[in-house]
Amino acid sequence: MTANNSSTETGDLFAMYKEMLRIRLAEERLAALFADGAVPGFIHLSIGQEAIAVGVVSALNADDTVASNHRGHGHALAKGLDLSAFYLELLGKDEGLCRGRGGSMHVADLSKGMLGANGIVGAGMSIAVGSALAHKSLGGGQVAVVFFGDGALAEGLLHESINLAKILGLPVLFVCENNGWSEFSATSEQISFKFESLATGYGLNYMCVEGNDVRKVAAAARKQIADTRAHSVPSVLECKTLRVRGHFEGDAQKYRSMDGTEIEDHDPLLVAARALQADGMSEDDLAEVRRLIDVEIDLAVEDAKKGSTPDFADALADVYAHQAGT
Amino acid sequence: MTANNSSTETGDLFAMYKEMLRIRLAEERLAALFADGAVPGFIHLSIGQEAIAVGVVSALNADDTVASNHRGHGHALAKGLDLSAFYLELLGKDEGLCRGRGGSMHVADLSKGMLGANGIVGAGMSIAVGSALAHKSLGGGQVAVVFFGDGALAEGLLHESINLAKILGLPVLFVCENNGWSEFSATSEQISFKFESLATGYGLNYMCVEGNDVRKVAAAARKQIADTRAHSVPSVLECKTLRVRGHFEGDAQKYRSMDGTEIEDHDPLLVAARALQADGMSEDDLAEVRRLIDVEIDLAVEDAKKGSTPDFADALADVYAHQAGT
Amino acid sequence: MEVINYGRSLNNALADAMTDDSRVVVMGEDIGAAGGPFGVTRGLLEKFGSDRVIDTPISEAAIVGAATGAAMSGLKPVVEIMFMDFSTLAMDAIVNQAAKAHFMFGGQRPVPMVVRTPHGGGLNAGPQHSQCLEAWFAHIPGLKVVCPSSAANAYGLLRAAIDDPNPVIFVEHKGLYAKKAEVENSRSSQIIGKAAVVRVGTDATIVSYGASVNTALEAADLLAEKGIEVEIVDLQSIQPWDRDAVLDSVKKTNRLVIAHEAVEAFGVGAEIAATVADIGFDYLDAPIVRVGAAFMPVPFAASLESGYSPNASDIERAVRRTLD
Amino acid sequence: MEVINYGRSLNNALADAMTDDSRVVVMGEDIGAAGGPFGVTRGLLEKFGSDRVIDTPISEAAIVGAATGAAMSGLKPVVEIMFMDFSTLAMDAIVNQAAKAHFMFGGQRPVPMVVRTPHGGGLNAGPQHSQCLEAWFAHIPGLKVVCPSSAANAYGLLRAAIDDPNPVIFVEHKGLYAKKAEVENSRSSQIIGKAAVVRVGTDATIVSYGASVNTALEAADLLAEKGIEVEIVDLQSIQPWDRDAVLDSVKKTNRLVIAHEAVEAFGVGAEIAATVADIGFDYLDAPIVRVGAAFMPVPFAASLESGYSPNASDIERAVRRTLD
Ligand SMILES: Cc1ncc(C[n+]2csc(CCOP(=O)(O)OP(=O)(O)O)c2C)c(N)n1
Ligand SMILES: Cc1ncc(C[n+]2csc(CCOP(=O)(O)OP(=O)(O)O)c2C)c(N)n1
Ligand SMILES: [Mg+2]
Ligand SMILES: [Mg+2]
Repeated sequence: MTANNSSTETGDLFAMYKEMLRIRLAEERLAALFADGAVPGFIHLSIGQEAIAVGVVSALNADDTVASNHRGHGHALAKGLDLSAFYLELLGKDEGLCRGRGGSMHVADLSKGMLGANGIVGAGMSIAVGSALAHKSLGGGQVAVVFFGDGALAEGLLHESINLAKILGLPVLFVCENNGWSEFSATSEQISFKFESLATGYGLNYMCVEGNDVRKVAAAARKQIADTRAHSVPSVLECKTLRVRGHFEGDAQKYRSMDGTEIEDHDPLLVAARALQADGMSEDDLAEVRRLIDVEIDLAVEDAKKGSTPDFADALADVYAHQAGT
Repeated sequence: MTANNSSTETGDLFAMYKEMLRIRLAEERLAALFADGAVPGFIHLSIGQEAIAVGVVSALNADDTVASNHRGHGHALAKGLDLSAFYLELLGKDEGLCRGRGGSMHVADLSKGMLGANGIVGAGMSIAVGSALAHKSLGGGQVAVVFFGDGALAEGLLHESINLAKILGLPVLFVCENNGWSEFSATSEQISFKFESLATGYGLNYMCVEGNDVRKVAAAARKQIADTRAHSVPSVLECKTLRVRGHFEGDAQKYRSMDGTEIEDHDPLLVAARALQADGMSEDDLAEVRRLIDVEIDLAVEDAKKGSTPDFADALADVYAHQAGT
Repeated sequence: MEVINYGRSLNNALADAMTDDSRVVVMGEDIGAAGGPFGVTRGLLEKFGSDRVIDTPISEAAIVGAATGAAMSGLKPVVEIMFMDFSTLAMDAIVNQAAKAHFMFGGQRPVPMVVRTPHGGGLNAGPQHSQCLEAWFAHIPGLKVVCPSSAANAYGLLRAAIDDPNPVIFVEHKGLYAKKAEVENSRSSQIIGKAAVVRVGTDATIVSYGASVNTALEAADLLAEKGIEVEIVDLQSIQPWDRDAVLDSVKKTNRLVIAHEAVEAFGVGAEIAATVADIGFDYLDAPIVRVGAAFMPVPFAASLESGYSPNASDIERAVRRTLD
Repeated sequence: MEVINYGRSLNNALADAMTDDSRVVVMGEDIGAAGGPFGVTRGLLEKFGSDRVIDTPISEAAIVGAATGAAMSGLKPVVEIMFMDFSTLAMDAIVNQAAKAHFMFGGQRPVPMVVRTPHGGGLNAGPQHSQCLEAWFAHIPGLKVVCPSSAANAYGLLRAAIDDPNPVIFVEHKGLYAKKAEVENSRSSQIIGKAAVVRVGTDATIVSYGASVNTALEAADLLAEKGIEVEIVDLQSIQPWDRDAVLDSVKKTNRLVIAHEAVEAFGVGAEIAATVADIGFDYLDAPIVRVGAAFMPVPFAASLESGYSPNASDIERAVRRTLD
């Protein structure tokens, strides 16, 4: 960020920084809770990838929709999932937005346009295409976005979803979070093509950005979304990033060694903080932001721990929607 | 074909002409039998597309393998399926190669490397990839080929199969028979990309030929197969062609009007016959070829009609392979 | 009173549902200009336009996945999967996404969608174009599974399926499309989960659904000639299925036969038999007999397919067995 | 005598099969260098190299389709589908291709392949990582379905599955991988289709398979304290399943309970109950009672998942119900 940036831009960056930090601290807290045995199941953290969720969502309207994947905490929080509701769900409480039935891999808030994390690699793609179909049909001018990883590029649904969206002229943005890993394997050993070449082959509007710089992600997302919205067409945004932690918490990561300086250089929070400081923010200001978020998280976690245990009979009565709910 | 072609080439063309004619006449006879109610189920004819089956198979060795689709009669006959066995199967007789259990959509002769027509659009693709995997593992130097239509380009399995074949380095040729139609819909309304662009996006060796000229198909197939075999890589051959008849026999084709002269101009048999005549063959020679094939077909059909009715208990005992058959 | 065929009955249901609710869209392969491979969507494109009658590429997984996303975002999609055998390509969308979204997201929103698909043989269409796979879907919490047996209930069940806030697998039978029936009130919706007693009898109960109800009726005629009066329960809906109707009938007849075209082993009949062998055990005076297809891929040749599919005399024999 | 865990038992079976037959290859996601998400393929890459231990992209449909083509062309592939829930993505290859190829091509060639996949809950893995879908596959002619219950039969059943000339769905349980057992002869193959009586008793029969056999054994202990002696039949193989073993036991006890972790409705237990309610009807002195999961997607929260999954006291209660 150069010195002559407008204060609006600085304001935008500050807002995005806060949002990224909130996601980071929320996931770090979650990791601690998980290590303590307080979080059931398994969890995939998006630490190091926050700039993508925050940058892309910054370019969306509140009524645009997002479909996500197994690494969906950041997408959900960025799209407006309440922090208390998040922890309540992750801890399996009845007050969680999914009433403790979904957990980490299924966080969702449909009222905020967050159509759910997803346990099936690739599945969000066609859900987003369908959401875009509804947007087009209902004429509200919304777009749909799907976040997926580089490993998901191998699923056939990618191909079907892109073609279907193109043929039907649907406003959907495909966001690939390319962190180089597909679980415990390097994606380079699974994917034989450059997504750029393939997207070009489909005739899609494609952009690639340094995914750890939230300003770049936001700017690119704004461009792609504007195009997608204006012309009711699919487009692609590929974001290069790093998966800082294991595939899931508890992953011993014997299959790779991480380079600490690489992480430092690319940490989306450091990148953003440096820019904010260059624009005149002090270390103290940033520390204060962090303190406030920590307080928010403390409260949310406390809240969540007090959540109630979901009742089995309640859940059983809710397997189906009832006519009134239509 | 110019005058200074070698006689070998003429010989090759003559052989291919005969094979195409055999397929044409066999399917025409089948259509007549179908119209008479002698053929159960439904049948998809490859009339007008014979040059692709014959041209591609002419470039294969006997132990190379072929996976096909619903329009598979030509592929099967070109790959060596016996004509009597063909009619026996189509008429649902016990002596059919599939013992009357498969019919038109499942003609197969595994001993000839013909891995089956297929009722599921796209399914042959991954079967061919797997066959290529076996070829590579077992080290016999074979290649696998899959024939599929332009409508099948919409199936996700295309994407998965190409990527898998590339990542594993498997010798498989993807042959797209582009006849412009996907059942009752123009493929242009279903497929949003040029296969060439997509294939290039994958980094595949791609060729496109006028699919109704068997010499061109054969030459292109030889090139692609040589590359595929030599480097153990997938490659693509797209063949432009025409679906002369309905999607299946009995299709009233209200959705299109065909141009008779277009058909004439591109009929693979006429194209080949003209070249043979330019090389000195007489009309009488060609008529004699036809007569001999007609005799062959007469015999095969007669044979088939005498086939026996498959026995239910026999079939029931054969749902599973038995240990000795391994 | 109207005489109308099954396909037309379905077509009317689609047209009326689309007229009544602008959120209803239909989508599938060749369903627009071509009117669907079995003609069920004929005329809809002309009437409702290509924004609501959506011809799709051959992409079963994406079609059903998109329908799910659309249902979560305000539409009521009715998808056609051309043959039930092709539902194998869309199982993730149906089973992991559509079926679970309402429950797994804590009841935030319904997922109102219908997947229409024809099952069944009799056309020598072979192993990949004839299967009856409804038992799979009935095993999945969150799905409803409906299967009309005639033009008389096809309309009402399809209207009910479209109105339902849950994903409904709507199973049609290829052999029924052209079949006509007299229809009392051809415009009324039905209730999913209610069976119909289509023949009253006292000696044994036959439970069936879909086209097999006709086979059961044929068997009943054969039996009646010999003085045996069977009661026939047409389930109409397989998930949920009407336990009360079945138990009431078995309570009366004390004998139960279940007949369907699907493969007998691990088929729908197993669940009904198992339920009655538990909560209806005391009503039973004889073994419960199932009549279903042989354990074999659906074969092509007529001689094999006719051996494969249960017919009226198979059902007749089964009833006799319960009366021995 | 050896004490060994279930995962290691499977690993030994793979290694020994690969040693004995060079046509055996294993393929799947993260199964090579990473050794598989549950460690079952650990060490195989080092031992057999990347031509036979094939790490694949995340492409379930193509993986199983390719295995089918490979099996038709001379290999014996053993595929891993990481969670049984993901088999939804490979249903065409399994059901329309692999299951039918031998029959539909007139018995020209066998299709010797195995799809290994773990089912089951207990890990709070939620609705898309916990399902037990074996009933689907058991409904498909041409497939075999096997489900070992412990380290003691895991080896022998996997060897048998790999030796089998047909496609075998080999269902493992995530909760068992780390479980150890004393193994008599850890290197002998078993016969697919044979059940084992794992506890002898006279008062009632419990039929089960997989991890639920352990739950049944727990229930048996609870019942024994009150003087009730149940016999437990571990099916080991679900398709085909050992009718004789079940009928022999019911003939003796006259009471039948079937217990599994899968959803009760339209589950494996239904087929067993239905069969016994027919050909074993005369042996029965009481209703047949099934114990299976509630009709609900597998829920995440511990309180819900424990309500969802059948436990020993559910089985105990079921047995008591047959004794009332
Ligand atoms: C259909 C399916 N196959 C496999 C898995 C197991 N799995 C979960 S995440 C993952 C890797 C995904 O890699 P990528 O898409 O790059 O996302 P990342 O984890 O890197 O964010 C795999 C194989 C799954 N959940 N769903
Ligand atoms: C998975 C699947 N979806 C749909 C169908 C129905 N169907 C059969 S052929 C066909 C069109 C195929 O078009 P194309 O691949 O271009 O082959 P062509 O018929 O033109 O030779 C369709 C939709 C099918 N058999 N399988
Ligand atoms: Mg990744
Ligand atoms: Mg075509």
